[in-house]
Amino acid sequence: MANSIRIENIDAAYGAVRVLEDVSLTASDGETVALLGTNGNGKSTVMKCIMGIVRPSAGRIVAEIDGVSHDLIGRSTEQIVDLGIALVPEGRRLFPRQTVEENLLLGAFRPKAREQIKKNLAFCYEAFPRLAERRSQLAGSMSGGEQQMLALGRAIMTAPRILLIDEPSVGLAPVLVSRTIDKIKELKEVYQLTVLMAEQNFTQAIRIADRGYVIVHGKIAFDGRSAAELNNNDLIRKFYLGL
Amino acid sequence: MTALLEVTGVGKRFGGFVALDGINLSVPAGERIGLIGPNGSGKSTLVNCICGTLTNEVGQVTFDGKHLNGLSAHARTHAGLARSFQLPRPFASMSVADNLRVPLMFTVNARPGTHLSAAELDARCAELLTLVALDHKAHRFPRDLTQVEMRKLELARAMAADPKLLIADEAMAGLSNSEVTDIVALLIRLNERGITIILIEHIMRAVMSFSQRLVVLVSGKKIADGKPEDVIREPEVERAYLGQ
Amino acid sequence: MDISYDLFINAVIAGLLLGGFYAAVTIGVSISFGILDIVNIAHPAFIILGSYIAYILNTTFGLDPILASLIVLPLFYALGSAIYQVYYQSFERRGQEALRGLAFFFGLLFITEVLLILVFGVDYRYVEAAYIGPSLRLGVMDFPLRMLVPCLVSLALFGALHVYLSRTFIGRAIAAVSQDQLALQLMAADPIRIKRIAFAMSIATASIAGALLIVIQPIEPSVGREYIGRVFAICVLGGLGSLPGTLVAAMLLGLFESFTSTFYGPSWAPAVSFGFLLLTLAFRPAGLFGR
Amino acid sequence: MSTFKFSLVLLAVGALVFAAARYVGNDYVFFAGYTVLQFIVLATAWNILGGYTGYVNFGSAAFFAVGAYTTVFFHNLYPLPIPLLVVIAGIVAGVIGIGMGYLTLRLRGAFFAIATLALAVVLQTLVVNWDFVGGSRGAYVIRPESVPILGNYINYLFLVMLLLTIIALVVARTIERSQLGYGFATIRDDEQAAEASGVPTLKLKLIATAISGAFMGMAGAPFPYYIGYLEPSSAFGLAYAVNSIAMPMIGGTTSWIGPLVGALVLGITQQVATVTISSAVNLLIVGVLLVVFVVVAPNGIVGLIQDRLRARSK
Repeated sequence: MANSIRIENIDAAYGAVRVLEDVSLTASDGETVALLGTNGNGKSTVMKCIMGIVRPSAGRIVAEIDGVSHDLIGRSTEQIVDLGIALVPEGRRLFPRQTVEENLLLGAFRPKAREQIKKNLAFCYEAFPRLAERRSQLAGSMSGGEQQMLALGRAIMTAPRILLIDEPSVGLAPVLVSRTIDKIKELKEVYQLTVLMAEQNFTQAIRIADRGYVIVHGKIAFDGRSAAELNNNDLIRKFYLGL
Repeated sequence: MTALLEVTGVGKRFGGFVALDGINLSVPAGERIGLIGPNGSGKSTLVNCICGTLTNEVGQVTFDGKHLNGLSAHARTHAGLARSFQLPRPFASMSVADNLRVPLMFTVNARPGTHLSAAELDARCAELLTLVALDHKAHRFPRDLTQVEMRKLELARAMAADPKLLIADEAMAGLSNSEVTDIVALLIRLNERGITIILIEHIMRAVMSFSQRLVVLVSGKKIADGKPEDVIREPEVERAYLGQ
Repeated sequence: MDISYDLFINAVIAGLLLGGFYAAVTIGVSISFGILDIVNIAHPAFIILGSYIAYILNTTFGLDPILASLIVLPLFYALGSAIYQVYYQSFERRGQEALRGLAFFFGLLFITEVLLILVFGVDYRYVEAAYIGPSLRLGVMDFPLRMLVPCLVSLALFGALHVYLSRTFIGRAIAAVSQDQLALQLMAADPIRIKRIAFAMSIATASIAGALLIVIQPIEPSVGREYIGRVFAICVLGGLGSLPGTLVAAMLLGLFESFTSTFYGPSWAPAVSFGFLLLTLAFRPAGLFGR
Repeated sequence: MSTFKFSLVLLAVGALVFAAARYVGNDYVFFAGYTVLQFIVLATAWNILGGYTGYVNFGSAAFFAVGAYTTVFFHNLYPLPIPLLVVIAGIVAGVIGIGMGYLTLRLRGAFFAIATLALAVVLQTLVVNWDFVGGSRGAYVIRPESVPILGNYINYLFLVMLLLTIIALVVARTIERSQLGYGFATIRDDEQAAEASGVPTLKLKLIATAISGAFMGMAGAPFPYYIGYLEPSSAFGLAYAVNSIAMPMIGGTTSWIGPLVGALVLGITQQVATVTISSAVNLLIVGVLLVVFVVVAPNGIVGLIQDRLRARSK
């Protein structure tokens, strides 16, 4: 059954500052879509609008979960997560004073996730052996790479159908970035997720993306219909570095 | 010639997360420096360690020939370091003009040999407000300001401390093109008055037009430091932004 | 020499039993202040309220005071739930908890105390139970049941809450809510609901702690004030919200007070907790087991 | 209005109040008036720390008792004139305030609040165990029948408290309009931003604690002569702590006038209620009013009036 997300013409502002202007994008069933752009251009705000953390001043956001459509605007964050949409937030936002295992179990708070808790936990430990080794260590004492793994694992524990990931590469050394990106691909395939990923690291993101959008100054500046189209590096350089 | 600000081997960890890893940075007086890097690269942590909001575990910060380690934040402000906050933090119960009066009274007047009279204080406030085009809002309260005006107030308050070095932490996020141009012009004017400025910014257009020198942080390490046009073409920087 | 050895051993025992009881008195504050960051200084007043309710049920129906406290537990839970709702709507949501939220709890503390004075006067009240009076003797060691029973009940309460907080979904969410509310929402949990449950639980513990208190000593309405210093000293020393830390800190304070009363006289005991609190705040604000 | 003019106005009002009380000639007016004035001083003192900087002190009773017991101490050692006792009490209480603050003010405000609450219990424990000042039995402080010029001793106490009230109000208003007042307000608004603007926050907090504590101690100094017999439970009464918080909160915390209004309204209500109903019930009224005001009218009576005026001017 289909799982997709569709954003139609949303505007968003923090106070008087307009952050998003007429943004539309979609992630269809089973797709991995990249939302590209440097910091401060509105990628995170798009994610926050989907999750009900920021309320758009105009436009519509519709998610289809297992074939049923839900209008997301007006719902609280916890209701949206409960529908089956998970966000790996910017900065990971783990619970630093709880152990790795407690963090993972917190992911399974929603009733639907509790049903699959054993299976998902076993999968997390299998996919991320480091987490299994460190299951009783405090999350706050782990390195950046391990924290990112835990954040991904915790999102998987919520048993999502659609997975949003905000800047998985933040604060990671290059070798860890590519490892994280590979893991996202693996998770997506095992769980047949629809993935929307906001990322600044263009080269890494398009390795696994089917399509992508480039967002500049709160507007969609480029809609890459295929990975090949996105691979036009000169264009991206122009958008990214202002060269 | 010794530098105005000398950061040597500064490191900071949060739990197991290494936020800053042996940062060295030397800022000569009068320079305009752009500090860039992806999110989470440690820019704000560095600012907080320099300004005394956080304490670095290792390394040394020297400003104007004085060791800053162990000095409280207000003492660093007195020494001539001023910063604006990434999210504006105005004094909500005070008028816009009074917000500027605070650093004038507590920093400028606290320096030996300066004592501004009440009239001089008023004049300084008015001058600063004109500089950032907020003079018509002098008696309003921060809650009446737009986000843009709030950022200008934040900058003006940092300038009111009459600093030798001004650190502007993302003063332009969320501003329109013309507003960004305004603020860049304002910062350049300040620099021409002799204030050294470190600008932390994501908007590349602003950074490139402002900076005489560009420093790039990635994952808590400094990976590049030099002329902006050169730095931006360094493969390592391109990789940090575009990935590899 | 024999006598002072006996005295010493019994001071240790009395201290540990007292410390066990202090753990029950503090656990509510460990949840509200330590975990939720709600500075509920009225907690000791609710404990005294619990004592008086146990007293009424004991004197009118002859109910065992501890059993009585379990019966009224749901009422305390409901009271806590209602107080949190007012606190959230009036202060937390508006970001005014620092000044007005504190004054609010201070007002509740005061109202509870004055109401109890109006109803019961300032005479000391006590309860009747089989275990008040007799002692268990093991050689030179003396275990007064009046202290032993509350200590055991307290440890049981402590253990139950510890298991609840670490093994259940709601319990883990309670521990998480003060760390990152938004992250908790991303786990599909409503942080306000979680906090309300936690705060209600913290007030519910006051019911049991109150019954234990009146088993240990006769009470009058202002006795609660002596416990303000104690509970916050233990809570801070134990590392704010760490249950094992709270237990160790409670035992330590119990021992110190016991030694103070044995060797200097009981009228000095209340000052011990304050010394504890001030030294902790000055030198180790993160507590013994700092997080 | 300049501070000088303001002081003159207050002195004139004070003189009028005193003359009016003399005219009525009933001792009860002086006894009741003394209590109301004492509350004005306590509320104003509390507000210098609590209202201006946002740090809550629950230990007003402790500072008040320090003042009262300073008097008892000297009464037993070598009796001094009341104005001198007021000064000494102010110094002792101020020093205790600085000590407390130094240990706790670097931490979050809640810790300071809790520590002040515990301070009351400990000082009470100390006094209970200190036989020289009467211990738990309490101490008799026999007041002279009369004083020169004024005659009646209670008139004298009333006059001392009236002057202290005027000084407290002038100090509070002067602070509010001085650099110190700006500094206090920045602490209340945002301490990190204050530090970044060069405000030495810890030093200012200690100054506020010292001034606030000193005035509470001064308010307590004449009390033993007023009451005649001082015992720990009356000097450390929770009523002082709750009134010194409730009065500014109900009146309004941002300026000197709030505590004055709150103390007048609550103080007079309590005097009336004590006579007509009972003293326990009037304490209940204070507690309930405090809770109702912090929930419903966060800016107090002064805030309500300002809102009304603003609405009308629009």
